[in-house]
Amino acid sequence: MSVYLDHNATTPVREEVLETMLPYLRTFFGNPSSVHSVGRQVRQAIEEARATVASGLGVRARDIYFTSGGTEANVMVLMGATGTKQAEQRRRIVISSVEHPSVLHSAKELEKRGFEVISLPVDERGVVSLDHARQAIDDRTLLVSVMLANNETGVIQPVAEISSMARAHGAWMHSDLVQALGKIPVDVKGLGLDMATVSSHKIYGPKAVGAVYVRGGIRLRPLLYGGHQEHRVRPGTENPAGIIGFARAMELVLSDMDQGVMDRVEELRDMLEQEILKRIPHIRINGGGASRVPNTLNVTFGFVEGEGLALMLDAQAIAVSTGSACSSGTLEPSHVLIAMGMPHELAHGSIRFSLGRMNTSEEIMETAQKVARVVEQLRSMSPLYEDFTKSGMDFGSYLVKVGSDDEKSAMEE
Amino acid sequence: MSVYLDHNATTPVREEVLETMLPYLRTFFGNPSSVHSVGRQVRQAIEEARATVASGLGVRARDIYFTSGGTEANVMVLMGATGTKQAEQRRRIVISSVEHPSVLHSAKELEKRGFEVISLPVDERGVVSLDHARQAIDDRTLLVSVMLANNETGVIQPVAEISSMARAHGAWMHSDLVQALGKIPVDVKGLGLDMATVSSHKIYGPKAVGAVYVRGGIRLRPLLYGGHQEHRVRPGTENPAGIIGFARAMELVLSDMDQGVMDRVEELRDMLEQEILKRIPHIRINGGGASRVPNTLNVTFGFVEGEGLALMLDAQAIAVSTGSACSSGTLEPSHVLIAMGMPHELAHGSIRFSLGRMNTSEEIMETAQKVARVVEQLRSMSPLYEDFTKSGMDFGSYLVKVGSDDEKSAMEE
Amino acid sequence: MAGFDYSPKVMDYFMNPRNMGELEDADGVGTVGNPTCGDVMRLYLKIEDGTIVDARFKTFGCAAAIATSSMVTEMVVGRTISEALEISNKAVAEALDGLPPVKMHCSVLAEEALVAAIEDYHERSDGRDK
Amino acid sequence: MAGFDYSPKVMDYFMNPRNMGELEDADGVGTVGNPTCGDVMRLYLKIEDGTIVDARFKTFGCAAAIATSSMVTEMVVGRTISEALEISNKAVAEALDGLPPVKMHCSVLAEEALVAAIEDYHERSDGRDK
Ligand SMILES: Cc1ncc(COP(=O)(O)O)c(C=O)c1O
Ligand SMILES: Cc1ncc(COP(=O)(O)O)c(C=O)c1O
Repeated sequence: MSVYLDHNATTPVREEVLETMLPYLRTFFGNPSSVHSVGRQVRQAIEEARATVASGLGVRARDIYFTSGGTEANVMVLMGATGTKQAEQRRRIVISSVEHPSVLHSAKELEKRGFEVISLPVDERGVVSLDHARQAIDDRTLLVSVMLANNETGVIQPVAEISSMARAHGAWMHSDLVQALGKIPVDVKGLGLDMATVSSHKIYGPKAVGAVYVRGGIRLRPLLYGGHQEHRVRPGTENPAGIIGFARAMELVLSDMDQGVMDRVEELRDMLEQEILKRIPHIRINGGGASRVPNTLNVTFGFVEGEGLALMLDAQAIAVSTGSACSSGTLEPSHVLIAMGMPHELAHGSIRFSLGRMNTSEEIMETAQKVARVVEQLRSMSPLYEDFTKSGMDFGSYLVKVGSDDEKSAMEE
Repeated sequence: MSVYLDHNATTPVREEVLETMLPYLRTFFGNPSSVHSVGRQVRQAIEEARATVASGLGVRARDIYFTSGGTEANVMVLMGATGTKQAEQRRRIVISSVEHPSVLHSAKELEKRGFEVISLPVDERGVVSLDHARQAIDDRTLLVSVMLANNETGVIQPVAEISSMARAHGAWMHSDLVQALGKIPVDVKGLGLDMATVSSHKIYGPKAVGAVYVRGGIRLRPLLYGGHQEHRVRPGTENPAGIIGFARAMELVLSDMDQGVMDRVEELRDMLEQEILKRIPHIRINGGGASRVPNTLNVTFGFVEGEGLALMLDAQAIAVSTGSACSSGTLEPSHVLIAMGMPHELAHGSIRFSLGRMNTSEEIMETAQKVARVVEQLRSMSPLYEDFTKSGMDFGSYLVKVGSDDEKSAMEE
Repeated sequence: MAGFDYSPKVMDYFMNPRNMGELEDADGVGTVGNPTCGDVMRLYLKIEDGTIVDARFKTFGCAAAIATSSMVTEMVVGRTISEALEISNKAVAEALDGLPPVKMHCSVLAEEALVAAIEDYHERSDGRDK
Repeated sequence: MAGFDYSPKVMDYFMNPRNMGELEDADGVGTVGNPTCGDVMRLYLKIEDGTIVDARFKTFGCAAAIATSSMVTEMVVGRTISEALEISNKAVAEALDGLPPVKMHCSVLAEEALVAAIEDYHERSDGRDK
């Protein structure tokens, strides 16, 4: 069995969750919209699941709409908000530069459709700039969307502060809670959110289920048209097994947190960080200076490239990621690390370790050892490392040099 | 156990299908976008499923995109086609008046956005008028969307004929195959389709999975934005268990059809029709004059209202539907029956029986008996029936009278 | 339909309707609703000395329509005409432990049927008085 | 990355790269690529009488970059310079049983590294001749 350290990409479905799903794949198969009891009993289970998810987020059940995942929920918010009456007057959307691609690319599309999109910068720790937020959010602002925890670095954003700026200007506030849920307490009301996104497969629930919270009174233009499901906000035959599994996963992950599971995960994460720092020179902990969710560790290993590193580790049964799984398939380095001011060369050499409830300290020690060995091996292959050692520079000055090279090459483009 | 006769609303997941899904809910839980082998093995299974679905439809694997169901697939086609370059010149959309709500309501939304939508009428059998199609489809037509089999009546549409009209004018042809797949042979190439929709939960697969076929070369504007999944045509973390179950269900339903399962279902459907006709006066078989898929029987029972009938049957463990499950939640009578020229009063009294592979002749006989008893009971409660019996009219003249009443009340509106 | 759930009481009055049928010697009959809309209710009242002594109904309509008309027949018996006229649609719905929002119009229809039957009674007695 | 799968041969040349390392007494060294783009290849050639007799590489880059540079070192040894210059990027990719489309640029880089190393050799020998 491999050591799985990619829980921010996805988590295994818990056995207890699967058990609540199976009856809805076997016995209770009716269409929840049907008039007969075969369907009605499924409808009832969905409504109970809605109540569970709502209570986990501290909101009203009727403000929760189930979706096919976090991506759809995010797109619903961005596209939906811009299809409202409010959007006729308010033409500005404010997001952060480290949002998930589903927010970033929706915003890009909205720019094409005539909205003004402002993408808030982050500092070198990965924290969204409150000064820039203050400048960007004005009375023409329709929607502000800032995630609570970043998927690549785990950095926690000052959502409550930004939310009060939005409120002061009558703008709607949305937050992508996908990576925060189950890792830190999430209080939708306390954060002052009008809308929020959650996803099941990041909290040990099934894939392709999520939910969007939309405060009563806000009527988003729907993405989908069809039957009356989810009050026409999200038509299409529901996914009862998925929804019921999601609700159970939510209950369990929140009670785990109450019972200190995340404290243990944090100890392991810190241990991994320390062990890597101890063993491997010329590295940087990304987001290390900010508050982070307890399970995430993002490290840049100088002079090596991330994909090679991840594949070598995979061959040794360690599963990690080079950034968000969703932006893989591209050759671009992580937009999150670039936004943090990291030169491209270094961004290419970054690895995300994201821990989960079942990881053990043995696994962590094994990982640190293997990472050290593989980094050494790849550095022995790296012409950049050869040049660096021959130069006699220290890593600090190297970083400065690479940074200025990067700026130059950006200017040449 | 109840007699389930609502297979057009949804079908139970076959045990063989569930078995192929379970490993992807238990063991192979990786994110298919991940670089490591935990994810890569899931990616591979999805690509195999894509090949299976494609070969079932006789198309290339790379032209199949998985969705969260038939609704999303239909909306993707309508909204997506109208976001292309072609749509700048071609502003007309042609649909039929008996499409699923996901097509109808998307078209309504497109009308709001400035497209011209022509909804083709059907004759009293429920068959789309080829004359009207010929008039409607012209060189300004962007997209024609006509379903292959109707969900409420089972009536099969002349898609191939309409498709050649579309081709002659350079318009794209889409067909919603959701209710045809597994019931009659479906040949995407033979039908001349550029795009097609299928859904898993109508063929004994899991809910909330579907696929859209989009011929290579057509680049729809996506509904969702985000990661690179499904070639960015449909981003969001995939539903591996759902997709794999869908593919298996497709294989099985097609091999069932080869082995004559649908012939047996057709015999049962015809038996139900005969038994009901034999036992109950004053009824009409909707779509009876047209070719229908073998499992569907839609009957109007004069003087009774459908919801009450369906609920009474449900109390006696017979599960049927009053129309499409998706348009329930409304008080409107079926748009399909109204399009067939049925007066509202009669449309309110219609029931859809949709059979499946596990129904038996005992169940059919039991159903016919119970329907007869319940119809009699409801008629004894019905003031309309009281008036009818006192009038001494025959049902034929009553239908004529109700029809003209209906036109009058429509004119008053 | 569906998308909502009926209360057990609605289901009971639908499955086992009280006072279903015709009253041959009714003193007032009211028919309201429109088959085009899917609901027609007919209420039969027997009235003695200004008091409703018997009531029956016939309904073409959904479960809620049948249950509300049945309920209204139960509620009116024993009341005087003016007391009966005070029965509101909300009272009928409440007596059934509530109705789904999309079905509230059924209780309105039941109230209207009652009013129509009483009007019919008044018309008939006016006619007889003349 | 991912979204594609490497051939077993690419994985083999990545995990067990042939000819990895420096050639201290190289006659030609070529470095191509840009760390900003995530790929840098360096090729070392030992050339005797116009024939490549040894080759080594160092690469900063993804699995495909490492595999293609390793493969090119194997392909050039024993060839004359002009034969080596005929090795196309496609030939390198084919020798690895193909590359995913998004990774084809790695084979281009490998070809460029070879050309750069040979140019370096020519420059050095020109210098020596002068
Ligand atoms: C922060 C964040 N938002 C949104 C998503 C998208 O959710 P899903 O994978 O359910 O589409 C993800 C996961 O990839 C995420 O990490
Ligand atoms: C003809 C037709 N098209 C589309 C759909 C929608 O598919 P889904 O239920 O997967 O959203 C249905 C099912 O309700 C249908 O019958």
